[in-house]
Amino acid sequence: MRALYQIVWLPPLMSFVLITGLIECSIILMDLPAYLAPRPSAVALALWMHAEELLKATWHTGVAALLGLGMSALLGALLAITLASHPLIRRAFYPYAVFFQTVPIIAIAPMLVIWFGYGQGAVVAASFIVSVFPIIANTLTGLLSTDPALLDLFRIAKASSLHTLFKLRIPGAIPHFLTGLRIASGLAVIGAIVGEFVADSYEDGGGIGTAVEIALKEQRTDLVFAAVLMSSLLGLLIFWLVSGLNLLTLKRWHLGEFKDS
Amino acid sequence: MRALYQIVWLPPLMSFVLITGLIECSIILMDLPAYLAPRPSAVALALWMHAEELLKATWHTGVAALLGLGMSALLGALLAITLASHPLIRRAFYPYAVFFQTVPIIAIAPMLVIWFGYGQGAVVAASFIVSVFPIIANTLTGLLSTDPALLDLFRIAKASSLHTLFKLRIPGAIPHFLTGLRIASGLAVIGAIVGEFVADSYEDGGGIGTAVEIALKEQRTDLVFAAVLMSSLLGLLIFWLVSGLNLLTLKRWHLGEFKDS
Amino acid sequence: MKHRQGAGLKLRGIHRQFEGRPVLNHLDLDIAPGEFLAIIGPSGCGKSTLLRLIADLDQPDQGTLDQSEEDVDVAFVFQDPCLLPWRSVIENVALPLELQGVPHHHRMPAAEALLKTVGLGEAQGKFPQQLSGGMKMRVSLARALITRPDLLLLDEPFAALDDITRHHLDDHLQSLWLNHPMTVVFVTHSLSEAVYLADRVVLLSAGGGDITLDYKVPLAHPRTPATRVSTPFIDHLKIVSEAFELLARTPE
Amino acid sequence: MKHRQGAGLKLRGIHRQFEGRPVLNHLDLDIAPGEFLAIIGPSGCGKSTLLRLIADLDQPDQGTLDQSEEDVDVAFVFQDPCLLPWRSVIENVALPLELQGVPHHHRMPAAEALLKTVGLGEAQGKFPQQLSGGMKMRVSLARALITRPDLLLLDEPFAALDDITRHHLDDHLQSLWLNHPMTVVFVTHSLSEAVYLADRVVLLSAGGGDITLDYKVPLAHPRTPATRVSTPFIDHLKIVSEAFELLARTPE
Amino acid sequence: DASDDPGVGTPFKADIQLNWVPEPEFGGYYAARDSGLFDQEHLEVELKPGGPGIPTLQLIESGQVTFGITTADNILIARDRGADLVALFALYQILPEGIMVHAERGLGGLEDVFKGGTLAMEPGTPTFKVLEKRFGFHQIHVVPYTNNLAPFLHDPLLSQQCYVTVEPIAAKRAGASPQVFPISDTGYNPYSGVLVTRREVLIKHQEEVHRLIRAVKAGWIAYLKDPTPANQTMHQLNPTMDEATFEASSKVQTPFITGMPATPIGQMNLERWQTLSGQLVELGLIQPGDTQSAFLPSE
Ligand SMILES: Nc1ncnc2c1ncn2[C@@H]1O[C@H](COP(=O)(O)OP(=O)(O)OP(=O)(O)O)[C@@H](O)[C@H]1O
Ligand SMILES: Nc1ncnc2c1ncn2[C@@H]1O[C@H](COP(=O)(O)OP(=O)(O)OP(=O)(O)O)[C@@H](O)[C@H]1O
Ligand SMILES: [Mg+2]
Ligand SMILES: [Mg+2]
Repeated sequence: MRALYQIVWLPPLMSFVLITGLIECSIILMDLPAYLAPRPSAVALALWMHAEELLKATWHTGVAALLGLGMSALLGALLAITLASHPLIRRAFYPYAVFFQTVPIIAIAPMLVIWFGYGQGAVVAASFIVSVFPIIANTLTGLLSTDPALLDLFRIAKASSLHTLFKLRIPGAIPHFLTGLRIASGLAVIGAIVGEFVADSYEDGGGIGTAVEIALKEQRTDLVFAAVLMSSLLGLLIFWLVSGLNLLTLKRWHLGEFKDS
Repeated sequence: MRALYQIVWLPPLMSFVLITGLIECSIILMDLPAYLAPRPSAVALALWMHAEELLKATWHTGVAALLGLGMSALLGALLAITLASHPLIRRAFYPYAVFFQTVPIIAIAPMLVIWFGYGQGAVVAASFIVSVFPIIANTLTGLLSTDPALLDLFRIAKASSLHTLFKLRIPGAIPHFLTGLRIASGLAVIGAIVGEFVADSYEDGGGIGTAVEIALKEQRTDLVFAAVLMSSLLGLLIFWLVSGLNLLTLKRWHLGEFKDS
Repeated sequence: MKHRQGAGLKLRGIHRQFEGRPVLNHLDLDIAPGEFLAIIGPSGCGKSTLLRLIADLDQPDQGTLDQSEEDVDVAFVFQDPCLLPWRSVIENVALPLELQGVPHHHRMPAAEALLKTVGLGEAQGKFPQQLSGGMKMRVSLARALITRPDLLLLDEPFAALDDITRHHLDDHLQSLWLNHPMTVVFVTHSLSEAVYLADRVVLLSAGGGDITLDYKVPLAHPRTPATRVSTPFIDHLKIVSEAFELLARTPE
Repeated sequence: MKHRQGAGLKLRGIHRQFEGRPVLNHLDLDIAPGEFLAIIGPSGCGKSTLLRLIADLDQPDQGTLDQSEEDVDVAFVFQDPCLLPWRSVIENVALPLELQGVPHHHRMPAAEALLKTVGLGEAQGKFPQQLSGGMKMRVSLARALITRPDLLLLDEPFAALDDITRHHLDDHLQSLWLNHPMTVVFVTHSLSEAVYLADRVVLLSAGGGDITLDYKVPLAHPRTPATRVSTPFIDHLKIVSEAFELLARTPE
Repeated sequence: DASDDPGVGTPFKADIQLNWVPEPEFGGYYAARDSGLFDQEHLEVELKPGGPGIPTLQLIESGQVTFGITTADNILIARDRGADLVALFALYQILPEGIMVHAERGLGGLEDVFKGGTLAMEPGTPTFKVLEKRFGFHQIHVVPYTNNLAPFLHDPLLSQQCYVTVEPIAAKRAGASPQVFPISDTGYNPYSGVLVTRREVLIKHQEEVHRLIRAVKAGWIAYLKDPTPANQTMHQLNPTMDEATFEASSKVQTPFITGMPATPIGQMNLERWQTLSGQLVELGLIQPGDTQSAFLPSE
């Protein structure tokens, strides 16, 4: 017989019910005004009333976030490999990766818009910029922490640096890369939302960012939270996707990570 | 004799001079309008003219980011330890860590302001919220990927779970924690800036985020970029601080990482 | 200090398989309290697997494993040294005492003394990655001995050592066992070491996972370097060797 | 295929120290092309360090190391198995050929054949963490042999094996060396194995880091199981053993 | 009656939360402060500069500040949510917001703007909805506005929202020739730069509030006469805006303050509040409600 808690979705569901119940009660008891903290039930109602638009917005944002994450995975890994290739390159250019991470999207919004046009392109770019750094940093750590004994083995076999890279460093860095990807998955969503704040086109309804912005302006706190909830669910979904990928890839050789989930 | 490139600050400086030079020339040659990409020299001028305010703003943001990062390190590590303690807890509550990461600060800005007051408090909270997840995720990975052979050793010695935690899992997770901290360092800065966008008090001059937003509204692109530059330098500074900590702690037992820098 | 004879063990019908291939095949084995048992067998025959089952690190697919006493203090010397890389040699050795709550000023001298007996008195401040292979194994041995366990499980502890050091540690282990009675299960691939140390030598078969030979070595303890060149020892060794060779020649 | 005699080596005044303590102390050593040299010595005396210097994995603090030929193909069996955890056994063995650009359909049969000779024909699809300690070392040995190197460096390759398997692999290594001439430097802590295999046995002193004994074993190759029980063999072994024991008794 | 004798007792303490950093739209307040008009009314007023994302309404509602500046439509929306706010003084008789286009396009009016090109605008605001309702966004590409002129300067077919006091001046300086169509042309013309407080405050401190309004009014009259001293003060506080911009901007805003036809400074009337309320109801932003109590009629 399977223990109840082993059913994957049960524990988060239970804690969700518990937490929202607690919030609902405390808001009622403390008599907090709705514009401050809307009651979960009000949020649920807003979610229900605006389900169609919110789902469309989530889809819109989700596509952009996945594209951004995909670019981050690809370019982030490539950048990490480039940085790993020589200490000189690493010293000279790693700071720019940090730079990328600390630049506020709003400050470079016009550039995004002028290069990629309003709409999906700029949103994906924002998602990429926000999510790429953890992938670079984690992959780089992985590439640089190859077991020295295995490096010796490759040196003795007179392996070319390309071979050492592809047959040793990269396979060894995959677990690190995947941790980076997990961190990046949430950032890709938030990046897409921020991108929508600054560069989305409203014609096709827009994404979660647009929905949040409109709800904020209309002082509809319940709708704001409903949209935030959707963004979090989207983040979770992508996170779970990535974690699934993780399990699939690491089953064979990575030690204990998440072996229970 | 030390090779030139081994001097830590030389390669980034050289690449910086190179890159800004290239940008300056191409802007001049292609006759790009200033509104699109201000010339590095214009940015430098703005930096010089507003040095005092910008430095004050950077200090303001830096303090908030360091406080946020400190809280992330502390609470993130504690949360990761809690999550690592049991699969049930992990399943039930890890999703909320992801939630934290995907919530747009702007949407919860009013709450931050009400809870933490307008100004530093809310900004630190934003910095914390944005930077905590990589620490949780990386530390958790570290805590869960303890060498099974060492776990066997502790089981045989009938070690209590507290002992296993403090004498095995946690020391083993330190390299992962520090990678998380490195990723978080940039995020703490951007979190503080975003926090300032939505909740900073202008009374004491405000931080970089405030400076960016004001410069944007006043249509001073050169100042916007000067402020962004300061934020990036701040990010780098904190990143280097954290990396230094890394080297210090890992010198003894972590394999090859950054052994050259 | 404990006044035990060591822990006894009763294995009944122990079966363990990996990916459908049985490694231990309905094995029965009794280990008496205080016995010194050597387990030998070809590489990959299941010696480490058996030791892990005894240590409760792995569960059999079938069969039962009973201990004669409750709350047995077990120590294990793994085939790999398994040292904590962030702890110095002496801190690694003192670890089991630390886990039992023994205070610093008691456990450190004990660890230091043990390190001397394994010939590493001068390496106590080093870190594992600064040690040679044999030195690591000796640290691991010292760590296992420090708690004076009731049941000591050793998985080829001396494999990485030269003969001289090995003989020295053989004798050290024997005197420890004689002075502080405990049950020892000793996996080795050196037949002469098995015969030299053990009350009883058990030969596991490859593939089958059965006991091929269960041989009581009727030599009195303590055994000394002179024992190694005595005729009775050489005769016993011959019997074990021949059984082993026969087993190795038999196709699986 | 190469038609070499193997690579010769000339070590002059090799000095290597860790944290101020010399491990190798101005060592001179000539290794002739095609020679089978065994290096023995107490645990921690610097055998692995010497091998790493020869393999160019480490640089001496002083002294020079010359190879008789350019572009020598070196293989190394480390003291730890050093397998890539994400590759199956056969892929691990085929790795050196893969790095030399040998196509898949050539390298896989070669790897399979070698795995059979080390007794792991059936384990080729397994992953390293599914293997026993001795099996891992045998995979590592097969990997080193697959390129038929000019210079083969082995650091206690058979330490984790039982005597029977060990003798079998000793003979396999010998026949390989006889048929495909190469220089072999073989670190072992089994004196009898050293005498059985080597043209020449070199005994390193502990602490001092000098050569205490450099003994030419005047037995013809190939040596066979019968050699092990022959009087000349036992006599040579006695000489080496006595030198070793004397060294071990001498305080550093 | 103490209120008739403002020189007695400790002065009444009041803080006014501005909704942005010091700029000409707050000139009258700084003028009042610097030329002692608040002191004369025996008031101790603290002007709190705002900044990015300042939640003025929430700060007033939660009592963290006594007074604040916002727009009339925000006040009605907040009241609809249950916050009992009262408008005290309205600076701009005409909404100083507009749609800025490139003059080269030769557009004749707001309706032409929506026939093509791109419109950069913050979504969700009442203005946004008014324009959408009135003109429809079918032919125009609507995108966010992030307070940056670059897209406008880059794209000759891009129109954008603007404050008449800010963006057109900057666009001109950047070499473009902007043309502005005021939003008020649509008939949507809420008061803005409105001084607001909670009813509670008004009830408790009626006299003090009236004194404050008097001082503010006097401050604005002084500022309109000579903006330079207050502009200098504000430039000290907000060096990002240079002095020339301060001057240009204060000149531009004057007609929006005085109104067409000229109206006494700060005055509000019920009719316009009712019109606004009706418009917001129509936009679906509020329920019909009492507008009489939304503002304090001028004395
Ligand atoms: N990286 C290092 N840092 C410090 N000391 C080291 C390092 N590597 C080796 N040593 C020291 O050098 C000495 C010789 O080590 P080495 O590994 O060569 O010994 P060995 O002869 O191979 O021993 P064994 O038979 O046990 O494998 C040891 O005392 C060891 O502590
Ligand atoms: N986790 C595992 N998954 C699959 N097979 C395993 C696993 N662990 C052990 N085996 C298999 O079980 C068999 C016995 O392994 P074990 O480690 O017990 O051998 P051993 O007798 O200790 O050998 P050695 O003397 O070489 O250490 C081997 O064939 C090995 O491949
Ligand atoms: Mg084993
Ligand atoms: Mg060694």
